[in-house]
Amino acid sequence: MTANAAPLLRLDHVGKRFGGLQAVHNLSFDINEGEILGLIGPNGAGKSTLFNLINGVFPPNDGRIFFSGIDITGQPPYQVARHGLARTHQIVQPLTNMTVLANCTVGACFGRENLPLHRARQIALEAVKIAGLDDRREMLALQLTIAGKKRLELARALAARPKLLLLDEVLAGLNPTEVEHMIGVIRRIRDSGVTILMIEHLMQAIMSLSDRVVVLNFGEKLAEGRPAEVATHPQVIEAYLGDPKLAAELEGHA
Amino acid sequence: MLGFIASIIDGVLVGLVYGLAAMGLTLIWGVMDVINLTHGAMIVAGMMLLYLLASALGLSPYLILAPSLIGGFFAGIALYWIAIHRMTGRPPLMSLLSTFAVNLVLVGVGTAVWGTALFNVEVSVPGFSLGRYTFPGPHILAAVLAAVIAVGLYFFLHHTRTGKAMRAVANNREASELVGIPTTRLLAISVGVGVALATVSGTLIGTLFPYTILSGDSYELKGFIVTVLGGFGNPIGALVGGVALGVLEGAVTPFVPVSWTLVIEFALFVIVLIAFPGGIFTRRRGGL
Amino acid sequence: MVRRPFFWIIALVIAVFAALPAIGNNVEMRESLVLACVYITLASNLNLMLGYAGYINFGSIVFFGLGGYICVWLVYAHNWPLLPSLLAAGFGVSALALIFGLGILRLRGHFFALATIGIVEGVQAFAENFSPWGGSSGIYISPAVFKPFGGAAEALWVIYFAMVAVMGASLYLSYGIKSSKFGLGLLAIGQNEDAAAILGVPTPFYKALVYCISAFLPAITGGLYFFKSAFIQPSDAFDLTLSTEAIVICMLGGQGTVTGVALGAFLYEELRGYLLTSPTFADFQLTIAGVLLLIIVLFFPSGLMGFIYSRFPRTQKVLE
Amino acid sequence: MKRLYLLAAAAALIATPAFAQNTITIGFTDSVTGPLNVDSLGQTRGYEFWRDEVNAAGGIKAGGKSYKVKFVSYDDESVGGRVQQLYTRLINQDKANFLFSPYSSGLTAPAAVISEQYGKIMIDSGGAEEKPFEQGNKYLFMVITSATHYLSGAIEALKEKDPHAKLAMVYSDDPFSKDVLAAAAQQAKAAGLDVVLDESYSPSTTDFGPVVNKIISSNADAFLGGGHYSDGATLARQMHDQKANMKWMSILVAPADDKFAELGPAALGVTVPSQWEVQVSYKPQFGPTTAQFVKAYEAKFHAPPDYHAASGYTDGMILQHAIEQAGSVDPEKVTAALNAIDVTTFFGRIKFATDPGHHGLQVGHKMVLAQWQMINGKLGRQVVWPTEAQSANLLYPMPASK
Repeated sequence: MTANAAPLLRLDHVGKRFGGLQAVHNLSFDINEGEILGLIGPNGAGKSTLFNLINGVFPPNDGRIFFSGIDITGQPPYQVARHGLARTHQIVQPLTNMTVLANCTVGACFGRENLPLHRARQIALEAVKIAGLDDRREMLALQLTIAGKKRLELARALAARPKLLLLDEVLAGLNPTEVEHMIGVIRRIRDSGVTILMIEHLMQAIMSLSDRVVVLNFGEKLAEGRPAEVATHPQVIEAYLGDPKLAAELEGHA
Repeated sequence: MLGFIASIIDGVLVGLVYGLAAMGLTLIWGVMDVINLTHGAMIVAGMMLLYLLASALGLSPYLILAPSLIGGFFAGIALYWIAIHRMTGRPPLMSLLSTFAVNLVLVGVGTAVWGTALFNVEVSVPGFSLGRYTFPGPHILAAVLAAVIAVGLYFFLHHTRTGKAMRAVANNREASELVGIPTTRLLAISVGVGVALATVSGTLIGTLFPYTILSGDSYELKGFIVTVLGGFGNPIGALVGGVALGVLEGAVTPFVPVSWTLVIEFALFVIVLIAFPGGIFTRRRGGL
Repeated sequence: MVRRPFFWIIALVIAVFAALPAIGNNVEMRESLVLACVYITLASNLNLMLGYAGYINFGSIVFFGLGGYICVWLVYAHNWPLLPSLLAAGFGVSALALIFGLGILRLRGHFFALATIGIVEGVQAFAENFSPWGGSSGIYISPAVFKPFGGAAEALWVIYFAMVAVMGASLYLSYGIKSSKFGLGLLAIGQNEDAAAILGVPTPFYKALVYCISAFLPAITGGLYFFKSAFIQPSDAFDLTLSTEAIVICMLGGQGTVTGVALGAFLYEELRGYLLTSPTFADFQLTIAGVLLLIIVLFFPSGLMGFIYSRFPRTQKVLE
Repeated sequence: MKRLYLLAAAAALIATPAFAQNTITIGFTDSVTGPLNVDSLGQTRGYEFWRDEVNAAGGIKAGGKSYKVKFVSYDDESVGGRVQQLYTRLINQDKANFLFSPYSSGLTAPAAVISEQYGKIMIDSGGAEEKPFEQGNKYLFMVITSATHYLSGAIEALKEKDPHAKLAMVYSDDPFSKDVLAAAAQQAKAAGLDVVLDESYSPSTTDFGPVVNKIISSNADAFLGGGHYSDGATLARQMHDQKANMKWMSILVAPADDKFAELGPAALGVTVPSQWEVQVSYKPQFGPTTAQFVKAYEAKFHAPPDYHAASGYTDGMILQHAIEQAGSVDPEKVTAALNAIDVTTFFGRIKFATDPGHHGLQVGHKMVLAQWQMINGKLGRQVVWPTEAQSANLLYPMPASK
């Protein structure tokens, strides 16, 4: 992680409107290779919309998005995935009637490396192991518990061997032990060389995991910096005052 | 010119009837995501009831609308329990299969009993004329009744407890269950209302044209087009969609050979579908 | 693939289809198997769309009918021999499918299903008005076209074997796609198209490709079938009922499976044929077919293969 | 075991009458289900009526043997694809010696392809389209007048009543109706009549409102058209409801059925080209006279015969005659006998074309034109053309709608 290397992902004045609603406005920030960037903000701040813009679910109205120096603005999700960008969903999206292993094989087959089927299956086996689903790999995705489905989301994204992983609230709905385990998993993924951009409401977790944090409010960037700096940022505290619980958590952490 | 105007008026009249014929189909579709393939057979059931009661008891065709409505409602409830209830939670469109099966049974029994002979019920209601062009009375009356029924259905959906609950179920079944709406009973009632609309429209159509046991098919097909034009589950939308279709037919006929009307209709259907998935006249799906 | 037992099961099915009527020159059996071949071909190819990619296509009959028209028309109006006519039918219809597909594959679920109904009705209405194809009277070809085969009797055998071959090709195609990366992508689309796209499955391309592929063999079978009939007319070529039957067959047999769909097609055709010609049931054949279908739908929800898999779990390893 | 013997003995008793007993199997399909059911029913009754009479009379006698007639028939669901499957089955599995046609041109054509492929004689009374007879078929014979002559009587009559009549032709988009009206358009032109509208509609049309308006707009005073049963009847009713007030209406097929009377006032004055009516009185060389046929038929079915029943009966009669002439059931000999036939029956004269370009086409039989009129206060059909065969005067112009 050298400071002057080109960023892995660059958002350049990105904006998105839905009808009259400005969901994301004039947003710019970079993600450097190898870091974990946390994305926080109150509900409705535009975090998930931002993910959808990055991986091409819908195109932005303004601005450009660069990945590894390539302009990926407006590319459809499957092309973005091919560049090495994988994601998980806040609301899980399993391929319900396929096995856990098959779910991951899809990820591996059509991910960055565009592997043939038999190679993909090996990669998928590894990913299943990392996510701790080894014992359930022949189960149908729909038979998994919610926690299991969250892991499946992660395993599937990993199987794509991405350069950048977008994690959308992977910790939500997990019990404390599961959270602990998942944090360990995320650390190990980063250590294996994958850059991570994550949305998380669990402040404690994101503040300890992230190298840097970007704070969104009403679709605009409120603050950006190391967790400790951001937590003491007056505007951030002000924004979170609307959400006393979160504000308290922020301050508690700082 | 007068001929063209006459064609348009004719299109509006017949379009209102198309709208009525499609309403039951689009209601069931909108509320529960079920394409009811017995719709055509149920329209015919309404026609047959008309023939039996009108010729056996000599009742006025318009009196028969009442038994047609009630009979259709109970037939719909039965249809729900036989073919649709067990399909919830199955892969999408399994209900397509079960209603297809029931349709085979209905058409099979109908053909065994009546053959495909033609039935005609004479109705004398004075019409009005525009130059040499005449608009038969039954046609006008049927169109008016179709509009009345559509408006009635609209009030039912928007101003009664059951109707509001049906709309809630259409928008989000799980959420409705959470707030304590008894969905199963409501779904059964929805199918009942949908089928009652089919039988009533059949009874009305029966006063316009001679018909056979197979006449329902073309109205079912038109119902698909109307649904696409008017959106799902919206009675007023169905009426507007029906009129749009009728006017299109009326407007096109004077200028192209009639056999090309179908080509134009279906080409338009596909184009509209691609351009406005969800219907021209509704803004979003499930908007009852 | 050759080392898998299923490969040889398909080979066996083809051999049985080809050999059974040929032994003892059993023409009657051949004729009943012709329709079974047609149904298996139609249902298997429909299954690529329906069972794999999860798109309900009511328009599969259009491929069959257009294939028939192109083939019969080339033979009739341009004196082409059968083989190039068939190939022209296959490729021509596939190309058309690609064009249709680019338009309607943007639609999903019920909307796609509706659009395909629109295509069937539209194409039929078109054929009824298209004078080079004889309009609603259709095209007759003179029995003289059978001469190159050595007469009608011989020609019927040649056509039959060709149909069996096309049926076999359909089964291998279904099997091959299912065990390929392409098939995996299609299954993913069938389960959750948005998730599949995010995982990197090139959904528009795959959908267009499978729609196009699923048109090829039905078109050739249509060509063979109507060449055999020596007659084609719009109401037979674009019969919406046959499309609906193909969907019913897929669901009966177990959509997404190769064996189930083929078996379903075979059983369905034999059952309909039996009811239609049985002196006891003939008057109520529609009703009985309906009741049977309803029972199956209600009580065997996952189709024939689901039933077999759950009863004999080991078959899952052998039968695709 | 003993029971079995008894059964066998009983069966043998039934099967063995006084002289050597053989059977001829005749196969056909009819439309028990599907849109053509009504018209098909008349034809099937005609077939069955003939069979029962022949068997009651001891069967067909040929070459010193006597043959009982056995039928095998299936429901073709009014679908061409089924027809081919079922005729193949009739020939191969049921070993039919001879075939009758299904009802309608659309179904006869695909059936003829099969009968010809297997070299079986098929007698056709249900399909009037001429195209199948231009394919060089050898074993297909049509007892009815073909499509091109259906409306010639109507054109002649119309020309006599009003030489300046303007014609509107609107007809079903099916092979038979198109054939009929294409020929009629030519005949009208030759007669100097003006065709102001010439269009076809889809056979599935249920609402003719726009079509009727178009006819009114065309300023025509005579209407020719229709197709099969349902569309023809609907068209007649809507012409009446919308007060099109034609001076002349000829509709194919539908008005030839007695159920057409259900339309009430809408039926009055409508003419229909008919292969045969109960009023015609040809002097048969063999078989029943019209009066005998009508009486026996009514006794059996409690309804008067329509022309489909009469032509169906004629199918059987002609086949029987040919077999008896040939003295054999050998297909080649019977074919030769059929080629040579030139006879008059209660149905009219029967003679087949023998030139290869039209082989099997009917050239002897003539059609009549019937009109719906009030007979003793009830609606009924009268033969109105040709004048030498008429049972009542032609009503022209037809009564106006009230």
